[in-house]
Amino acid sequence: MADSKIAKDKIPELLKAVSADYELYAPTAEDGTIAFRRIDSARQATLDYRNTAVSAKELFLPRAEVVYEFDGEKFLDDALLDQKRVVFGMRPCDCRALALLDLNFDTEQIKDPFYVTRRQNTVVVALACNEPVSSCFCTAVGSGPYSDQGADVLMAEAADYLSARAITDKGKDFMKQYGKLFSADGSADWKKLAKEAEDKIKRKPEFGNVKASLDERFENDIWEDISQKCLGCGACSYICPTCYCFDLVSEKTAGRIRKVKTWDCCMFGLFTLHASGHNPRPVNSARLRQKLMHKFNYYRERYGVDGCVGCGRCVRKCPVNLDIREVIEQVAAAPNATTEE
Amino acid sequence: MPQRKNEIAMRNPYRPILTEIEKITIENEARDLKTFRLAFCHAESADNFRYECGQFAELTIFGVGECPIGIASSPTDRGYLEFTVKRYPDGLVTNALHNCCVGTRIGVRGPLGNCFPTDRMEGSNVVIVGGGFAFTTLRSTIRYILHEKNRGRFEKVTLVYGARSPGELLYKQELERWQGRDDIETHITVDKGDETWTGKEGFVPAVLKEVAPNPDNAIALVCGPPIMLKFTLPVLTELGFGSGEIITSLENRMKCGIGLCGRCNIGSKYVCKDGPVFTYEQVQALPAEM
Amino acid sequence: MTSAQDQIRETAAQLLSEGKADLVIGFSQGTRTMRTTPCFVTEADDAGQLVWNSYCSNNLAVYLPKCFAPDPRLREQEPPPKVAIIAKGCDGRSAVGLITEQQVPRENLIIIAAPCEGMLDADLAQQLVGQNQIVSAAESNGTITVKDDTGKETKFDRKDLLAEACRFCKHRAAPVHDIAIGELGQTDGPLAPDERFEEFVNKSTAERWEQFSGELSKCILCNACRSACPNCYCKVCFADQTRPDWTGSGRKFSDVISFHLGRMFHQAGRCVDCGACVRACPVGIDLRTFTYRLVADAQELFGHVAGLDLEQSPALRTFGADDSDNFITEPE
Amino acid sequence: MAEQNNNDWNPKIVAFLCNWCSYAGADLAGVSRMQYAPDVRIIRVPCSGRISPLHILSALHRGADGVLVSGCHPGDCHYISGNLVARRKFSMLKNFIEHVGIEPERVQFSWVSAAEGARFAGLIEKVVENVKRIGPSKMATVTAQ
Repeated sequence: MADSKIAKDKIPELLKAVSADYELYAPTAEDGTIAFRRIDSARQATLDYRNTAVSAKELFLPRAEVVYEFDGEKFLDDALLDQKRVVFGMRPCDCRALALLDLNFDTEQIKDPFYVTRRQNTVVVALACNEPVSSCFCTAVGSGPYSDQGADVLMAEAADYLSARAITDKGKDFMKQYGKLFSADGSADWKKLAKEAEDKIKRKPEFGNVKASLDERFENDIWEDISQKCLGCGACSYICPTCYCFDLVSEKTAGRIRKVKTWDCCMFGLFTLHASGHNPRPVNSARLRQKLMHKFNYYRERYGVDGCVGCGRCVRKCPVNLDIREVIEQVAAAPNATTEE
Repeated sequence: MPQRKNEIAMRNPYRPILTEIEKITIENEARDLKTFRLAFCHAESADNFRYECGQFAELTIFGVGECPIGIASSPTDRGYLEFTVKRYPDGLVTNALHNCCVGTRIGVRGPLGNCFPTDRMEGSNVVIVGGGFAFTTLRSTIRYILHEKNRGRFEKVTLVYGARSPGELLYKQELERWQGRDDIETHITVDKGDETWTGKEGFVPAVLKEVAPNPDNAIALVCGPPIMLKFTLPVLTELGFGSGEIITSLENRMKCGIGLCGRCNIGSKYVCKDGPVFTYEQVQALPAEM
Repeated sequence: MTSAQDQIRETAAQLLSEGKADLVIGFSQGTRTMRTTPCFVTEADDAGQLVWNSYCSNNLAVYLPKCFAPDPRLREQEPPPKVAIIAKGCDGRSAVGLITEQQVPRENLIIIAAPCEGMLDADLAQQLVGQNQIVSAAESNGTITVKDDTGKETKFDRKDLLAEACRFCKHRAAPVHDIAIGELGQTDGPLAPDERFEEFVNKSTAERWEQFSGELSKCILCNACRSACPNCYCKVCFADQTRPDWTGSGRKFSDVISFHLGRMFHQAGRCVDCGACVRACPVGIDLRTFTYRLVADAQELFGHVAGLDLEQSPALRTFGADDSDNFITEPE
Repeated sequence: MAEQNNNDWNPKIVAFLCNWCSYAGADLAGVSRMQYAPDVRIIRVPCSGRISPLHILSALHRGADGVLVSGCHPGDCHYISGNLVARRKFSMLKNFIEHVGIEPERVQFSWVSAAEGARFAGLIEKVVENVKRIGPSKMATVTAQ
């Protein structure tokens, strides 16, 4: 399908039409924060944003969701999402994160029905990124400001219009459904736009050999050094679009027992604590190592890709400016024999 | 019933099946080890729950929580499941479970994880080494092997099992029955006996060395506390067992039990999904984070 | 006259080379504009990494309990290290609090008081600049000139970029210190009246609840506020306890509220109003409007100001025979 | 919820009473056959000093419409100073929860001695009346925006 285009001033009309047919989520600016919120007549989307403070992961993996409800005799029907949704304006990094989450939650042997229904019922309309910020490093992890992975439709902002390209069948259906709002000739110079955007990413950390360098440095004093400043909070994980680790917690209220799946974080000391008191990762350094290993070593080992999309949120929001780009470089530069002799 | 617009034939992997505690056996003197026999509440779940030796299940105390426990009954035991659970003072679920009485509803999610390689063990001598309460899935395996339908598939079976004291040995009546059989060689030992104890005294590795099972055409299954493993594995290696022929079972804190929640990994391997059964060779390749 | 930064470097190098300190906790250049990052110097040769500027916002006292906590991997613990900390007023007050709460041995701690005129808030500057990203900032005579990625320059008065807690800081200098660097800042009275807090206090109960629950509805339960707080050193936080389970699964909004009320109130009489929780919050919750009540009340009700005095007991660990009874419900 | 007629509605109130004074006071009210509102669930604690603010917050979190904490009068503590330490905590907690917009009536404190059966009955009436006036707790029902 050829690219089509829509004038920027027609976007509100498009979103209005979409919100009549779908549950629509788009970036909005409220209380000084940009976040994906439900768009209805009372709320306007904004296109004037670099990226949202918190990733759109929450729309697919809610911070807490009930995975079963039991009344003491029988289980109630699973509360699977059955509305059709559109998420408009996700950046390519965040869309690619969905492709990475699919690798974990939607496998041949096992599927998380809650995640999978959310994915299936959601059309992801991505907006390519023309203005990466200084903390972005998507190009270092095999993505880019114009990556179309995980998106159903990718749009690119050019002059006074958006050029749109359907990526998946779901995207094609979406473009067909709203075709009358688009004009057929949407030929923007995507290559040139992508190049310009990529050139704006000034700091390009070298992540090519990160798996090998981590392999060689599991036992290494560098972890102790790097983790010293880490507070062990979950800010980086909770705003990360690819961090998916979760906890299952029981909840009991009158007559109802629920199992709740909540976000969790490998940086928390209790994450791996056994009932016996034994903890395989008893200190911060082991936990920070796990976090990096999971993203840049284990993920690649299991799925052939890094579990990071380079959105830079952790760089922006770390309370102590522990910069993952720098950490990877420091690990790679560390002498790789253990210092114990 | 209203039809979902987007019906997806997906099993909810977080939802347990219902069972009921049928029998509780206190296993040790310290009374912190109990065996729970669970009966399926629905006939179809009894048919669907097909497991193998070495697998585990997540047990749910409704409203309290869930914990992963190795299946102690044998696949040849039909109609019920058995789990031997140690109560830890800090363990939310194990405490609640120990407070349960016969008839309590327990949720079971499973069977989970991989299993002991009974196919590979076929036609081989089997050496089973267990210590303390890490004997549950080994018990399952012994019951399976000794079952009349299966015994012919395996060659010589040697068991070395030890506990701290006579009162801490699991499955005492069963051990006695096994000692009376001639198709399994049993060596039961305790670290320190009491006035009634007439059996062996000594640590498992030392007894194993003395028994010196022949490594030819043999597979060793070893489960026990870390300290026992640390000293037992070198003994087996010394006896000539290859690290691919030594098989053990690991544990870690788990939540989902199906490789999704990202908690129980050692290196890139999930204990819940890629394990809990690993060969010594595989364990040696894992990073030291256990 | 040498700059405070040079003096800090010299002092750190000297302490380390003379063996008076095993570790100096300070700041080094961050990877982002208008940011520094906590820095742990153990060799005199590395003291040159230390910086001192308007962006040294973190409360470094958060690391002190960790320096003296037992290492779970060791059977036999090593003797406690001698630690030096570069301290603003708030770091210093938190350190005093930790000493009085017996988390840090006084004899192993060297407090190096550094001059502080209030630290600047990079996020605030970015917010004022808008969507264009700040790429550099320069300070001269109380004016901050920031440049964004379009090349545009914006000038700010220093006081307009102060972090909120710094704007109302009453104790800029570490009240207890072993070494003083340069001219320590003024130690009495805030730079400005706390309008935001006053405005909140004057609202009706319903309005306050609306604002409180509105702010907390942003919470993602990442625990950054807890982890960034020097006072949060509990071995197992109440929020992580399972028996009893104080805060629920986190699914219900009341779970979130319970966590925050519990966490905040645990700071009663201990909070030094450093703003670490506010800065750490990735979703920008205005926690200070709520926690400041505890600071104000400790002073108002018991004349207690946390972290000024090594002999002082935490406000809620002690009592007075004539403490007020006016909150008591009397039957008719 | 707002439409509810508060007179027909029975609040759930949790009362933490110290073993030595207030619980004995409640006992006295009972054996003296004094009538008071039945909306209070009593939890006996060794001393008002035993009550952590978390207990109070937890009661609200789990759906209590009101919480009452009562101990010995200052100076009369069985443990000498338990209630004095408690008094500091409670006065700060009372201000704090009010500060964040929870009605001050939601959490109430009082001193009742073992001899004050009538005072106890009167206190319960007052506490229940106060809670009824402000209606059901919004803690349990509040949802994020």
